[in-house]
Amino acid sequence: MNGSRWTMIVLIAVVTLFLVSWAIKSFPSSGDTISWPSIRHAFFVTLAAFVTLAIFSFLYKDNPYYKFAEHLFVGVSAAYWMCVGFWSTFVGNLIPRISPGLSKFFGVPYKEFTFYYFVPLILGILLLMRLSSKAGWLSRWALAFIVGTTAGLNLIRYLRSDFISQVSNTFVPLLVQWKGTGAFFSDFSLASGGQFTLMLTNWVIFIGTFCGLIYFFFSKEHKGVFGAASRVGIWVLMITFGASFGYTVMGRVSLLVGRLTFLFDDWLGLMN
Amino acid sequence: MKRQLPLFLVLIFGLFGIVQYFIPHEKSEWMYEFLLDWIYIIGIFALALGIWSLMRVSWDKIKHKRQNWQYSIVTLTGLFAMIFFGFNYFRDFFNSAGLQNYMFRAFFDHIMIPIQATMFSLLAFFIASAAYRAFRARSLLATLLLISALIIMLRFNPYLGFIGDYMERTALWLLNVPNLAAKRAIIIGVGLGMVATSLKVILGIERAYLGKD
Amino acid sequence: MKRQFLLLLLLCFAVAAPLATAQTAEDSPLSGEAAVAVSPAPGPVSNIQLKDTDNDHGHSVTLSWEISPDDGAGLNNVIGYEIHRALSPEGPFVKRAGVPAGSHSHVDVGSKEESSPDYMKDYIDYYYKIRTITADSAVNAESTVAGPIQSYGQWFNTGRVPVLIFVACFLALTLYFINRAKGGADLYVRPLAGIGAVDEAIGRATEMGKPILYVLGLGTAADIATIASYTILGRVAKKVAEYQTGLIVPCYDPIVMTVAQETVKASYADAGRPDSYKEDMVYFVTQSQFAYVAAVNGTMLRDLPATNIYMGKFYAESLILAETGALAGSIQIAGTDEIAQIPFFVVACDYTLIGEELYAASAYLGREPLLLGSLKAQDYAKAGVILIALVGFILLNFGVDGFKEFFFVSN
Amino acid sequence: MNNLGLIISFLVIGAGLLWFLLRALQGKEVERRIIFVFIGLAVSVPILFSITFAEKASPIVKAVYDKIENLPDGSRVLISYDYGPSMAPEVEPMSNAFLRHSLAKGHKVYLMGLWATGQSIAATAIDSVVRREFPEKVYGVDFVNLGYKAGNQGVLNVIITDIRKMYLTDVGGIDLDSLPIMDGIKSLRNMNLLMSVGGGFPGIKEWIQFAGDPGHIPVAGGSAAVSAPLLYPYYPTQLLGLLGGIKGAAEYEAELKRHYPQFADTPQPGIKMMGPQTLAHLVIMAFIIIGNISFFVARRRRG
Repeated sequence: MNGSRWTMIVLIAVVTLFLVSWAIKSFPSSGDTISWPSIRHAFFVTLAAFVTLAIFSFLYKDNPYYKFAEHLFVGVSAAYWMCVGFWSTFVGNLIPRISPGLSKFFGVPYKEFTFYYFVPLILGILLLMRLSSKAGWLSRWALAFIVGTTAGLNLIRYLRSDFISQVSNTFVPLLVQWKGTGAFFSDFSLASGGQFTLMLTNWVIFIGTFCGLIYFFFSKEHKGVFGAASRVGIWVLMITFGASFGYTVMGRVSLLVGRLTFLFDDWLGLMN
Repeated sequence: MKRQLPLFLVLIFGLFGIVQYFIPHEKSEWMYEFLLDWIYIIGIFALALGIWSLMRVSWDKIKHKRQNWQYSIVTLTGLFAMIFFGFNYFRDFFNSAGLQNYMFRAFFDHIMIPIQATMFSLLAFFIASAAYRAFRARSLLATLLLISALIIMLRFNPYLGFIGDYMERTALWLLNVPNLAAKRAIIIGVGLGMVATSLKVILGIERAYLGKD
Repeated sequence: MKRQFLLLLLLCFAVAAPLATAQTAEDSPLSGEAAVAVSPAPGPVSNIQLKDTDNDHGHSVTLSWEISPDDGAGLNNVIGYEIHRALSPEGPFVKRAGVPAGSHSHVDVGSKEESSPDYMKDYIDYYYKIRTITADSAVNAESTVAGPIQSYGQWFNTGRVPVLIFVACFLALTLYFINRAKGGADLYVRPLAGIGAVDEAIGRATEMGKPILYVLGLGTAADIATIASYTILGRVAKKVAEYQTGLIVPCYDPIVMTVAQETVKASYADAGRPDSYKEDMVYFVTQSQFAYVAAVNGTMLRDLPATNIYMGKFYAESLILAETGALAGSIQIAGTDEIAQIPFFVVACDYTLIGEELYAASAYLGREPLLLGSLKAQDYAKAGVILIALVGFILLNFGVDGFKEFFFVSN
Repeated sequence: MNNLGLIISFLVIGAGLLWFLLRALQGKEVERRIIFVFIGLAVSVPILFSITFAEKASPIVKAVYDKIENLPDGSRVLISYDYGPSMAPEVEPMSNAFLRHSLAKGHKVYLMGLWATGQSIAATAIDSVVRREFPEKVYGVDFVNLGYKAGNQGVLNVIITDIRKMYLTDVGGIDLDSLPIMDGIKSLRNMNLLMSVGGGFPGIKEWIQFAGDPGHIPVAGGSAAVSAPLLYPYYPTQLLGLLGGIKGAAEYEAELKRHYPQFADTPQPGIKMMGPQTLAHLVIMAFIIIGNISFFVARRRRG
């Protein structure tokens, strides 16, 4: 009972704070009279600040305020994407090609009757058959269409953009043109343009790729020389993962800076 | 019929997806563009299924008074409010139409955007706790992970100026060279895996997604 | 037999290599020493060659010419060339493009849309002339009219032969090994730590009486990672059905949800417990990245699943999910082909399937000869890649560049 | 007030970290919420109290600064704006700092862009930096905006021999020959320093390959953090110096502020962004060390 009393006290405090914040923010700073737009704006800024804090509260533990923000977010965002999809794809793309009457109803310019657009319409309706227990199997036709088409497209897309160029980029000169000992040993520091570094770099890339690929062999036991190469492969992978992680830290902090600036500046007005 | 026809469709459209890449002719482009459009349109019907699923799960929770059922009311309220504003076209409820509706925009700008940005910014916290928990010299692999992460983080911290130019170059080399090798190995492996999986799907060997009977 | 296959693969490449080297991009350096513009007109360009642009959908003509004698030499006052086109030799000519001095060629690309003002019709005669221009717009020289030429689309893109050869070889390898596997050959597959853990985790969940959370990621129904994930979900669901453990599958994409429902339902039927399947095991959340994450996070802390399995495509949310899961004390197994996210899963999860291992896992879990066969084909293709790379760099180190150019794919 | 806030928050963070270090020596783990609190503090304190850190220019940044500083007054400096709005938060501080420094030193500044978006960014820089902070500088005499020309590195190939083959007028259509600043300028070879700010194609790499190297003209650059590693191999032979990411910008701003007191009050977005970054980094690294200590202590105890 004590617990629920506390919950009530916190709830009342939060609601009060919300109202106070709303009221304070409603007053325009320049001494103008209070107006409907400023009240509206104050409400939404306060709301944004409260949902921001509600999400941050999750870091402490799961709580009713996080649950509220989460459930609200799910409902609103699901509807948002549905509306966007409906207006832009269904009304924007399909309707103008199949029905002049519906185009007029939705207020979009009618393009021309295109017979082929009945195919997705029919497949879409078949997909909705899932809701019936008897005709549910019909929905597989639509799934088969989508999965088949995109499997083919994806296969090609990946080969084209990444795979073949990555293979050919592995061919690097492992020997450099000899320009004399002086030129070769001129600069030992890594990431320089010196000849020694260039050669070292090319060797590391080649051996790294090679061992990495060995690690991904599935049908051979990783033993002996093969196993050693595969171990080197996983080392290279781990070094890379560590480096990527370290590199990302910087960018992630700026996201938090953005959110805190919103709270301190836009909402509380703490920064002049 | 229940399984053969879908498998046949997968084969036909999958092969077309591959073949169209080698045919530059307009006819093939035309077909390709149609297919992409069709997929988007079918996606809308699927979204309706999704919304139906969300409503059903939420309604079930409320009906059976399952744990946290009160919050499902919040979900449904948010859902219906947003749909109402987004579809106001029919009623001319406010003076703006569809996606331009004032309340629709306001919900987007002042509920969706702030929550989204805040969820994203939680990463700053989680990246710290993950680093604390996982970057320990437990084993050789974990140590490698730890050391390379530390080198990169040192490189980006101006307060540790003592590391000097040479160290900085080492960090950059690490980002450029072993990184490139590992990514290349992963990309080549993933590429082959993708091709293999796609082929298995097109040939009907991998068919878990079609269900059974 | 194996060796013959590899030889065949190499032979294909060897045959195709000279074919492909012929079509390297022509470079057009921009050069020319400077000189102050003077009034005499420069010489016109000569020897204009027209042809339909190769490997395209039509609506385009490729021009090449010999530059003006005053471009970079002679009067040295040329600053560029203008391409003009007409439907008859008499004109009227319309300016299509301008290119800088020193250029030897240009591709005139029109629109394929009839409604576009830039529309270029196929199978009709076009005539071209090139105007040599100088800094002074009054001083220029016109070439003779070249043509006629017709543009049209091709039915095969020869620039993409390497891809075709690769797909054909890979298909052959896959079919071969699947056949062998069907014939009862025993195919070894090395153990994958993450996959071994799946069975263990399901057992643990059953003991604890807690459910298993399966996240299919943010991919669409057709992303290959998602397709691999369906198969893994199928195996997991079957085990779950056998052990009578709970299963939670929140979905981001509605089509993925539909497919996942089919998969889980089929697995329950397979396990002989079709009645235990419930439609709301697999449910849709929302198609918004972070709203989905917020909801899954909530589920993790409220339902306290014994095991979280993340398989598929993941983006920035990977670490948010994995850290929350760790907080809830669940065992976590992840797998993704999204390279940028692998480090976060490696750091925060107990087991991570790296890249290709995700695809291998679906075959591994099934232990069906059909699926294992393709795994073997993948390995041979990898061996082929390593071999090609070795040959490639040996040739490159001996100064042979042609082999590398073979891998040039036109876009 | 600010200093007080700074000292208190540093004491809190420092003492807190020390406390957890001592606990780590006893083999105890830190709870995750504690880490969250520290990260929250490390980021919000610098924002609230506008805490900035004394940045020290690393050699690669100092090289750019010294070059502009050591050129004789009235030298010709070209700044190329090779970026768009999405990259602006990261690299705009750099191009602004270059512009400020060059004008303050009395150099003649030529602005241009290899990116179409660069033209309007350069115009914005003239409005927000030059007109506001250097009202005495005259357009066409002390600085000029040449604008954008299409052709990527092709543009460089032409203007390395003759600027007027590409640029007959400035961005506003004024004949170049009527601008005093263009007197005696025939090609890029007449420039004393080329600076490119960007992070994509075309960018610093193209400036090195198509202008700096063939013309033997010094090239300096400012680049987004992502692409900076790719440029390091050119330093110091082909690229005299480089500002990489927000950190590079902050170091340059600090160097500028140290030697030019008149810039004490100009906004320094680079330095400002570095405050939270730096502190959060330090905190994360401290926790990694603490984690390892408690791990080893606990392992030794267990035997």
